[in-house]
Amino acid sequence: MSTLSLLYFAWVREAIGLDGETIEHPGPDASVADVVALLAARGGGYGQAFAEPERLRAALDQRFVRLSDPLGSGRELALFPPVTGG
Amino acid sequence: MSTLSLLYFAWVREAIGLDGETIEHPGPDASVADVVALLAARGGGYGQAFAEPERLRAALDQRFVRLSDPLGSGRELALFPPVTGG
Amino acid sequence: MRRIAVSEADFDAAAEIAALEALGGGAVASFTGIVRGDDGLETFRLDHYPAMTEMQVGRLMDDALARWPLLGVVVLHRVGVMRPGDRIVFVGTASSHRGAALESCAFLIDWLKTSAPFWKKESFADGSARWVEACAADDAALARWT
Amino acid sequence: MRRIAVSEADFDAAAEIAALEALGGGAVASFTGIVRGDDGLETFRLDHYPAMTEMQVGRLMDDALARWPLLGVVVLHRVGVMRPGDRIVFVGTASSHRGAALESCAFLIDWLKTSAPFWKKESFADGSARWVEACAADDAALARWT
Repeated sequence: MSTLSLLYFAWVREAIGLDGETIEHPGPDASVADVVALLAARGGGYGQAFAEPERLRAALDQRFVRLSDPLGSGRELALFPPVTGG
Repeated sequence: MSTLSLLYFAWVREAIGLDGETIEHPGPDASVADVVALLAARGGGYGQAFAEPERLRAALDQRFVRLSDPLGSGRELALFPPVTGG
Repeated sequence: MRRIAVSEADFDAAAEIAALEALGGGAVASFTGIVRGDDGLETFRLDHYPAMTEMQVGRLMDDALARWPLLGVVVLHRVGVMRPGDRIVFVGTASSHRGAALESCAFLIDWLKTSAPFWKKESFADGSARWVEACAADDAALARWT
Repeated sequence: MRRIAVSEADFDAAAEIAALEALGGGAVASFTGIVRGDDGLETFRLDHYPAMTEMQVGRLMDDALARWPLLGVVVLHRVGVMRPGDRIVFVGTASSHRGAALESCAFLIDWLKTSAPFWKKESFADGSARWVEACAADDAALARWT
């Protein structure tokens, strides 16, 4: 069984209270948005962090992706607000 | 009698062997080119420095001017090759 | 010379510039970003995605090196907690061509300021704190390079 | 902060940058030009028209201050005899906007490198010497700003 590492940043991290975690990989055809929906369904801090997917951005294996993109063979998914730069 | 200060730079200075000099002002309607012709007529280093007016540039009272521009009330005329910057 | 550092430690911009000057290119451009104390800002925290930052900055440097004839390129970025007046970012470039040095410096800082995976949280003298929202003007700056 | 110096003496770029950083603007851009040792260059003499340089650089700084929101602008230029590796010119700008700092720095250096009343005479290891000819590429760089 393959896994997917999740990383959270900024207010996503604060709402959930975790830097990251590892979940069962939902398969290569699942999209980033599918993972977001799955996490939102947990409720609590997750529900709060992921309630408005349009406020979220993502990176798969350290490259920016769209929420509609499939996970493919990606192993590290980061979810965060739009970056504000340095 | 009013005067005109002349300043020479770069190879113009080297050819003439002077940093500058003061001449009788040729009048407001005389052009920079008229002064160049007058100096070229002296021959020697002057003849050499001013033989090809198209190789010269000028500044009147510390502003770039064209050789066809009149001296007007200008009091300091600099003659030099095209600037090469810093 | 190709150097990237993302660290909580302060850096010495003068030493970086001196190293770039010593490369013999004739043209060194630099940009230093400093934390501003606007609106009573007291401290400032930069959250970041370390592995992604280093990988993306590395790729961006490769882009810059392919695009301009550069002899050296340095990117330093602080993360963690900073205060107004602290240096936060440094970009320095060296080339034989002043245009190449200046443009590549602007290219790198535009990317860092708009697209690097950093998130700012500001804390104010009145005790309030907020995550900074992304800025549309920055996207316009980046569009110059594409 | 508005500073111009044209002098035979070397300058301390690091001290200038530190002063610009202290202005509180958040963005400091700089450019340093160094004498290159191409083609066996041994020494290099910069002839100049001192009164005109200072007046024109002053006017150019006024243009830059009118065009961009700058907190500080510094132009330092060496004249006289220099050797490869010597710093010849420094331009530094400070602003609250990184674009303003970067663009005004490029604007000032482009003018200095193309239109300032300077003339270069190069002396080579083989004993030859020549006045440098004006360069058309520089005119293209300047055309960006008009």
